[in-house]
Amino acid sequence: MKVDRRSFLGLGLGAAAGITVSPMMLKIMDDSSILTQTTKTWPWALDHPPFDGEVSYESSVCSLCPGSCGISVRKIDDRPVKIEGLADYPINDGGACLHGIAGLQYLYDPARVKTPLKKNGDKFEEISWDDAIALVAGKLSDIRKSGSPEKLACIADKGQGSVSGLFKRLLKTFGSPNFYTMPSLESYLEVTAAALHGEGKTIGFDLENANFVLSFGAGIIEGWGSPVNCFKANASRKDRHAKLYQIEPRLSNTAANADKWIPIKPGTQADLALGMCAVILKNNLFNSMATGFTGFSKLTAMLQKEYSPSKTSEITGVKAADIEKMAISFAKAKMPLAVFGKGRGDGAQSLKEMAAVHTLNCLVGNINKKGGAFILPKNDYLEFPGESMDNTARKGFSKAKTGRYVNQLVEKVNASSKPVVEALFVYNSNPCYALHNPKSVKEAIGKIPFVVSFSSYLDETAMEADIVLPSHTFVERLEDVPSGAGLAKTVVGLTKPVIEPVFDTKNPGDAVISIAKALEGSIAENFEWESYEECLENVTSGIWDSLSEDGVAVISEGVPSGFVNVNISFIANNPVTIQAQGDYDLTLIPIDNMRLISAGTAASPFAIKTVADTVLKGTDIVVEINPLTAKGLKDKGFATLTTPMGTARVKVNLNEGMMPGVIGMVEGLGHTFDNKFVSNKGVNVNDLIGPVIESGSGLDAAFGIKAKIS
Amino acid sequence: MSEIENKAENGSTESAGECTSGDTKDDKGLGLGVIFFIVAFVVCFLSGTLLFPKLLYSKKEQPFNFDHELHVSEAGDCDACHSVREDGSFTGIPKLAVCLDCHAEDPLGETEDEVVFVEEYVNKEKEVPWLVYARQPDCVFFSHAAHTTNTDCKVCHGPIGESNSSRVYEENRLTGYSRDIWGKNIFGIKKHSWDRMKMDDCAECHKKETGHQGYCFQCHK
Amino acid sequence: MKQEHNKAHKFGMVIDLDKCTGCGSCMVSCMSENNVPFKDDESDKKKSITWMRVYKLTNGKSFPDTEIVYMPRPCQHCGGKGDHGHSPCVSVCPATATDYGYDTGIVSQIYTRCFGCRYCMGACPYHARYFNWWDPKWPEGMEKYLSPDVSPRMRGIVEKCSFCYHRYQAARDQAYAEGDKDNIPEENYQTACTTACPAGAIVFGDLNNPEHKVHQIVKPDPHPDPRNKHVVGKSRNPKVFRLLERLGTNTKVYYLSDREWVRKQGDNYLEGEWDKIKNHHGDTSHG
Amino acid sequence: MDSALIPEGAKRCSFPKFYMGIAVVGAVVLWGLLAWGLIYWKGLNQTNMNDYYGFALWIWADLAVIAVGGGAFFTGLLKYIFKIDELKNIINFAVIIGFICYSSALLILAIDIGQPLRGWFIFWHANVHSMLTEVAFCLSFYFAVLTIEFIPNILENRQANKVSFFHHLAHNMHGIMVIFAATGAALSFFHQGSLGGVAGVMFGRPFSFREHLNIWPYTFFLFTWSAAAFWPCFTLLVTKITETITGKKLVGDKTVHLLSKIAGWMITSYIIAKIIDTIYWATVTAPSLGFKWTHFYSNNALYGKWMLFTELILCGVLPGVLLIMKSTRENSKLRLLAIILGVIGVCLNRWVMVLQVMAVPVMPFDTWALYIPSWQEMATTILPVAYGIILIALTYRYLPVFPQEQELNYPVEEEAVDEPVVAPAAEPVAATE
Amino acid sequence: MLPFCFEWVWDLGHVLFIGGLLFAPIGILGAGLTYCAVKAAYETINDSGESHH
Repeated sequence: MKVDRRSFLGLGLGAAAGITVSPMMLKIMDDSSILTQTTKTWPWALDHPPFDGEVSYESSVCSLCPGSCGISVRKIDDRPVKIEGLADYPINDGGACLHGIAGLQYLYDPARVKTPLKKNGDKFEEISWDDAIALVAGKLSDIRKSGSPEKLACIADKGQGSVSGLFKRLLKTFGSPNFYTMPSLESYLEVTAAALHGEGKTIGFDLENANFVLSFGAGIIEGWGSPVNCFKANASRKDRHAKLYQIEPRLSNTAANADKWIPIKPGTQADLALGMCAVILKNNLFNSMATGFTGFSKLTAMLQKEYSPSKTSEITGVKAADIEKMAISFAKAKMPLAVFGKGRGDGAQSLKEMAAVHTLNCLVGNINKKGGAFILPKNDYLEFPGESMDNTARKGFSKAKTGRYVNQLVEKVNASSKPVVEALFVYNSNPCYALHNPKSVKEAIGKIPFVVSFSSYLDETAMEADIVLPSHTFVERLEDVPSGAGLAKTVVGLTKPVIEPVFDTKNPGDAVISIAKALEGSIAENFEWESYEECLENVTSGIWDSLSEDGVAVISEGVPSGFVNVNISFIANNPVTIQAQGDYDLTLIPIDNMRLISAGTAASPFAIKTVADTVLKGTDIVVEINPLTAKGLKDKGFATLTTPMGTARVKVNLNEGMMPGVIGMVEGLGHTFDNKFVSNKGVNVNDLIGPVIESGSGLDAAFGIKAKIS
Repeated sequence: MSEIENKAENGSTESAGECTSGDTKDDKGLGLGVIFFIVAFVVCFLSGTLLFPKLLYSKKEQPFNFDHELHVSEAGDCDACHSVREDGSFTGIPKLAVCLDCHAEDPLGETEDEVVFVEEYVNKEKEVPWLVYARQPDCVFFSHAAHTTNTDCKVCHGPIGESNSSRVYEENRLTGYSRDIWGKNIFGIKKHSWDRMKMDDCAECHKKETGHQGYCFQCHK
Repeated sequence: MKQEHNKAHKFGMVIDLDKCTGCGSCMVSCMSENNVPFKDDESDKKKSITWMRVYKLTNGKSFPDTEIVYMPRPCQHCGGKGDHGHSPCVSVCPATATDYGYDTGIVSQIYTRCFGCRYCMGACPYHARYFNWWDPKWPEGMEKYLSPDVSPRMRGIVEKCSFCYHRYQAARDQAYAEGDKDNIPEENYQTACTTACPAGAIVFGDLNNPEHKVHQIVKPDPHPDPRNKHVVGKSRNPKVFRLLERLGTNTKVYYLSDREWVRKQGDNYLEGEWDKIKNHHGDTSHG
Repeated sequence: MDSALIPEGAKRCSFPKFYMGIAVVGAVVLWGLLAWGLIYWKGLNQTNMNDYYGFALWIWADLAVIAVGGGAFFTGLLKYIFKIDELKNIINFAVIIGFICYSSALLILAIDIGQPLRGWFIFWHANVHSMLTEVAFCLSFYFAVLTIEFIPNILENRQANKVSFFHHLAHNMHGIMVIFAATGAALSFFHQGSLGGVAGVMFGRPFSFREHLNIWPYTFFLFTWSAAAFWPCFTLLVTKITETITGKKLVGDKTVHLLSKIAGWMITSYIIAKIIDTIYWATVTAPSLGFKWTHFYSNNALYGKWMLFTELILCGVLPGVLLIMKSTRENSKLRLLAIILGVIGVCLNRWVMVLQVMAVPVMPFDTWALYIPSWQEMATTILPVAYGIILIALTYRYLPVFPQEQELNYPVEEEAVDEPVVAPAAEPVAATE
Repeated sequence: MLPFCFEWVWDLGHVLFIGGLLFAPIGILGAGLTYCAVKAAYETINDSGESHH
C-alpha cells in the first residue's frame, strides 16, 4: 500500500473532523470561558472567592478622630467585612463618616507595624515584646537614677480616656510633669473655657437646637467637632428653620451649604467678632447679666475706641452695614450660637479669636441655655486609685513643665544644647507630620536620645523613634472612648475587639502596664492590674455595667444647670492680633478637606480615592486660587509656590470660590511612609507654614503664611 | 472563465513534470486517503468523547466516608444538619460545632471512618475540609429559604440521604468546579433532575413553576 | 411575560442636594460593600471605579456670588423610553450581560457574562458604568475583608451600581424565613449609600409603594408627560427633578433642591426654555 | 526561483527583491503583534482608553476599514445580479480588498474586547435588540462569503490548478457565485447598516441619536449607502497605488471610468441624504433634547464646525461632483483627488460617529473629553494595514488577479488570441504611464 | 443562539433575526459549498476515468 501525500492529508483531515465533532472542542471552549469567570484566573488575582458564612453584627466605637461615633461591624463568621454607623447611638445615630466606614483598610494597612521594632543605624529590626519592654524599662530606670525624672516626656493625642490616664499615671509616679497633648479642638475649648470661666471646664455647643449659628470658619460639615453629629444637626437645620452664617475667606462645603457666606480676610475673624460685640454693646442688645462680668466696663471702653464698625470693616474686608446687620440679627435671634475653631478645629488657633467669639455668646447670654454654649465640667468619669509616689517622683513632679504646649517643648529642646528631654513617649499622635514646620520637630526628636512610639503604623514620627511598640487598631482593641470636641452631651463609648489581633501588637494600655511593672519599685505598686481589661473595669467602675452591656454610657445630656461666672478681662486687654509671617503679597491658608485626615494618621486608600482631581492629580497637589490673583497661570498647569518656610511645585485650580489674594492648600497629603496607596502624594502644607506663637496664650496661632506663586 | 485561467490550464501540460498530477494514476490512492480519514476520525472522535472527560475531571476522595443513611435515622431529616437560619441564610455543610452536639472524644459507632473523624478533627478542633458536591460557581446566589418551602431536597441533590458511602468527588481541572454542576454525561443528557444543575436546569424549573425563567439578579450576585 | 406584574416593585431613590455635604461616606460605603478594588493612583477619574460618584456643581458665577452643590450620582437604573425596560445600556448590550429586572426595576450587570465590548459605557449618558482596565489586587491580607454577597470582578469587564441588590436578596431570604415572602418592610432593603449617609440625604424605597418615604417625597406621576411622551414617572413635587429627563431615559434616581440653579443643572435647555417650563411638574401641575 | 507559482505570462520582480519588501512590511507586522501580546498579557490598560472613551481608535479603525472595504458586496451585486460585465476586471481585486478589510476588522475586534475567551457569548447569548449582535452575526458570515469568493481566485494559481479536484471546485464555485454574492449583499447591507445603527440607536447620546424608521435609525441606511458610495474610491485608490508600485497598468480605463461613474452618483446621492439628515438633526432632533447644534462643535480643542464642513462639503459634495462630470472624471489627476477626498470623507464620518459621540458632554456639568491613542493602539491598528499589504503583494504575485493584465501590458504578439479586444493604438500609450 | 439556549424566546424578533441572519446564511453557504465540493469530487473521479476533454 503506497502511503503518499494524499493519505497524510486524509489522516489529518480525519483527525481534525473527529476532534471537532467530538464534544471536546465545545467543552474546552465553554470551560475556558468559565475559567475567566473564576476569581483565580490570574495568579495575581484572588486565589479563592470570599467565603460565605453566618452573618452577625457587633457594635463598637470608632476612635479614628475625636468624634467617637458608634459603629456597627458586619461580620461573616469571624471575618469583619463592613463598618457602618450604629443606629440609636447617642452621638451619631446611624451615620458614619467615610474614614470610619473604611476602617477595615487600616487593619491590613501595608504600613502597619507587625511586631515591636528596635532601631539600629537607620534600619529597624524586629524584637520580641519582652526584650522591648525590658529595654524601655532599663532606659527609664537609668534616667530615674540620674536624678532628673522630669526628663521623661510624653505626647498623646488627648488627655482623656483610661489609656491617656495610664500614661499620665506612669509619668506622675515616675516623677515627670511633662505630659503633653497635641493641639485639638478639645484642648482649645479647655484653654478658652479657662480664659473666660476658670480652670477645669470645657465648652459644648448645642448645634441641634440653635436657630442662628454664626460660624467663624468652623467646618461644621467638614469634620469640625464630632463630624457626624454636626452633619445631622446641619441636615435638620432646614426643618428647624435655623440659620447658618459661615465667615471664612473660602467657599468651603460649609459655606456653600450655609444660608449666607461672608468672605473675610484670613486671620481677621477675631476683629470681626469684637466688631460685632461693639455693635451689640452700642445698641444695648446685650443680656442684662453681662453687666456683672468682670472686665465688662473695660471691654466696652476698649471696643468703642478700637472696634467701631468702619474700623472693623477696614481690617476684615466685611462691609460695615453687613457687620451691623449680622450683629443685630445674632443678638435678636431666639437661640443664637457663635462657634469658633477654623476648619476641623485642630491645627493652629488663636486664643484671642476664640475668646472674642465666645464673648459674643456670653454677651447675648446664651450660656447654659437650650441652643446655646454649655459650660461643662471636664469629663472626669475615671476613678484611678491614688498614686503612691516616692520622693524622687514627688520632687520631679513638682518641677514646672518644660513648656505649656507641644510647640514650646519642641522649641526648648531645639534651643538647649544639653538634652532637656532624655526619653519621649509618643502615643496616638504624629508631631513630625501634624505640627507646623515638621523639619524642626524632626530635629528636636532627633536630639532626644530615647524615643518610644506606640503607633500602629510606621508613620513619620515612628520612623524617627528608637523603639516602636505597635498597638492594636481600633477594631482590635478594648478601650473606653470619651466624647469631646464641642459635643453638647458627654458620652463614653466602649471600643470592642471585633477580630483577633492580626499582627503581634498589644493594647497600648497593656504596654504601659508592662513597662510600669518592669520598672518595679514604687512605680509598679501603682499598676497592680494584671491586664488592661482589668484596669479598665476597675477605673470605670461607676459606669462599667452600662458600658459593657450596651457599649455606651451617657454621663450628661441636657442643659447644664448652675451659675457660670464670666471673666472677659483677657479680651478686654485687647491682645495683639496675629499677623501672617513673611512679606510676600499673597496669603497661603490650609484647607481642611473632609475626605482627608490632617491629624497625622493617613487617609485610607478608599478615602484617597474619593479625593477630587482638583485637589490631587497623580502625585501633584493642586492649590485653589482665584482667577484674578492667578494672572498668567494656566488652570491645571504647574506653578511654584514659595513661602518663607520653603517652596513647593504645585498645580493650579482656578476657583471662583477662593477670595482674591488667598491661596488654599489642602491638609493631609504629603505623607512619606511606606504605603503606595497613600504616601508620596502631594505636599504636607505644614512644611510651608511656620509656627507663630501668640504672646497672650503661648499657642501656635499661625492661621497661614505669606506666599507668592509663579 | 477569465483568459488567464485558460492560459493557466493549457500551460499546465508542458510545464516541468515534477508535479504529480495524481489523477492519471490508478484511483486506489484516493481510497487510501479515505481509509486514513475514517480511521483518524473514529480514533479522535472516541478519544474526544470517552478519554477527554477522564482527563478533564480529577477524582478526589472525601476526608473520610460519611454515612448519610445512618445519620438520617439517628439525627433526623436533612434540616437537622443543613438548616436555614432565622435570617433566611443557609448553613450549608454543617460546621464541626454541629457534629459535636452528638459526637465527643470517643467514637459512638465502630466504623473506622468515625475514628478518623474523631482523632483528626474532633480532638484537634479542626474543621472537616468536605468537598461539596453541589457547590455552585462563585457568581451564583441560591436561596435555600426560597426553595426548601416548596421543593424536595432530592430534586436538586438526588438521593444522597439514602446513601451510606461518600461517592467520589470529581472536580473540573480547568474551572475547579464540581462535576455535579456540569453533569455526568458529557453530552448533557439528563436522566434525573439532579444529574445536572446548570443555569438551564434552574431556568427550566423556574419556567414551569413561575412562568418566567427569572431575572438575572435573582440568581446572580 | 412579566413576573407578577401587578406586584412589581420599582426601587428608586431621592437625594436631597441641600442636605448633602459632599463628605464621600456614600462613595466609600458603596466601595466597601461591593468589593470595589483600588489602585495606587486613582487621580485619573476616568479610570477610577466608583459606582457612586459625587460630582461638584457650580452656578458659574464669580466671587463672591459663587455657589457650589454636591450631587451624588449612582447608576440611575433607567427604565428607558416609556419606562418599558429598554434602558440606554440594556438595549445595546450584545450578550445580554445587562438586563432590566421588571420585578424590581433594577438594571442587573452580570460580571461572568460581560465580555468587555464597552458598548454600554458609550450608551450611558451618566457615565455610571466603569471598566476594569486593570486586574483588581488587594494588599496582602486585605482580601479577608471582601464580602461574599457580591462576586469580585476580574479585568476586562464592565461593572456598575446594582442598588445593592444582594441586600434585596437577603431581605427576601428573611421574608421567606418569616413565611411572608411578598411583603418586605421598607427598612429591610436599604442600599449601602443610604444607610451610610450621615446627613440622611438619601432616601431609598419602592416608588410603586405609596407607604414608602421615597414615593411620598417624589409623588411620581404614572401618566406620560404631555410635553414629552417618552417621559413617565415625572415627579409632581416642584422641588424634585431628574437627570437628563428629556432624553426619555426615565431614571429612578430623583434629586431634590430648593435652589433653582441646581434644578436647572439637571438637564439641557435652549435659550429661554427653562423659564417657560420650570414650574411644570406632571400633568396635574398648573405649569 | 518561485517562477513556477507566478501566473503564466505575467512578469514579476525578482524573488529576493520581492521578499525584501515583504520583510520590511513584516517588521511592522511584528511590531503590531508585540503590541497585541502586550495587550493580552497586561490588559487594556495598555491603551489610552478610559471610562469616557470605551470606544476609541480601534472601533474607528473597524468602522473605517469596513466602510472602505465593504463595497465588495456592491460590486458582487452589480456584476452577478445586474450583470454589469465590465466589473469582472475588478471583482477579484475587490474581493481581496474586502477579505483583507473584514479579516482586519475581526482581528481588531478580537483585540478590543476585554475578555477575548468569552467572545463567542455574542453568538450564544445574543441580544436580538442590540445593533452589535447584528454586526457580529453579519460581519462573521460576510467574512465567510468573502472567503468563499476568494477561494476560486486562490485555486486559479498555476500549481493549485493542476490538482483536478481544485480545478473543478473553482469551476463549480464560479458557477454558483451568484448565490454567494446575493447572500453576501444581503448580509453586508444589514451589517453596514447596523454599524451605523451602533451610533444612531444611542438615545443617551444626542450627538449621534437619530429618529428611527421602524427599528432602524437613519444612520443605518446612511452607513450602508456611504459604504457602497465610497468603496469604489478606496478600490481605485488601492489599484492606483498597486499600479504605481508594480509599474504596470492593471485595470482598463473603461472599468475605471465605470467605477468612478458609479462612485460619483452614489456619493452625490449619499451626500444629499446626509445633508438632509444633518439638517433635520440640527433643527429638530437635537433641539428637542435641549441642544443647539453649535453645542457639539464649540469650546473644545478638536471638534469644530470645520470638521462638519470638511466631511460634508470638502470630502462629500466636491468628490461627488468631480466624479459625476465626465470631463473631470476622465482626467486622472482630478479623479485621483476626488478618490482621496472620498476616502478621507468616509473615514472622517466614521471618526465623528465614534469618537465625537464620546467626547461631547451630555450632562450639563460634564466637560469635553479628548483622547490620544497609545502606541499599542496605533501598532495594532497599523498591523492589519501591513498584513493587508503583504496579502495584496502575495496575491498579486501568485494569483491571476487582474484579467486585463496581459493585454494591457504585453500588446498582442500571439495570434492565437483572436478576440477583437485590442483597443486602438492609443491603449498601449496609456498603459506605459 | 440555538432554540435550547437560555435567551431563546419564540417571538417574531428572534425568529426573523436569528433565523434570517444566522440560520439562513449558514444554510445557503453550507449548501453552496457542499454542492461545489461534491460536484468537484464527482467530476474529479469521472475525470480520472476519461482523458482530458
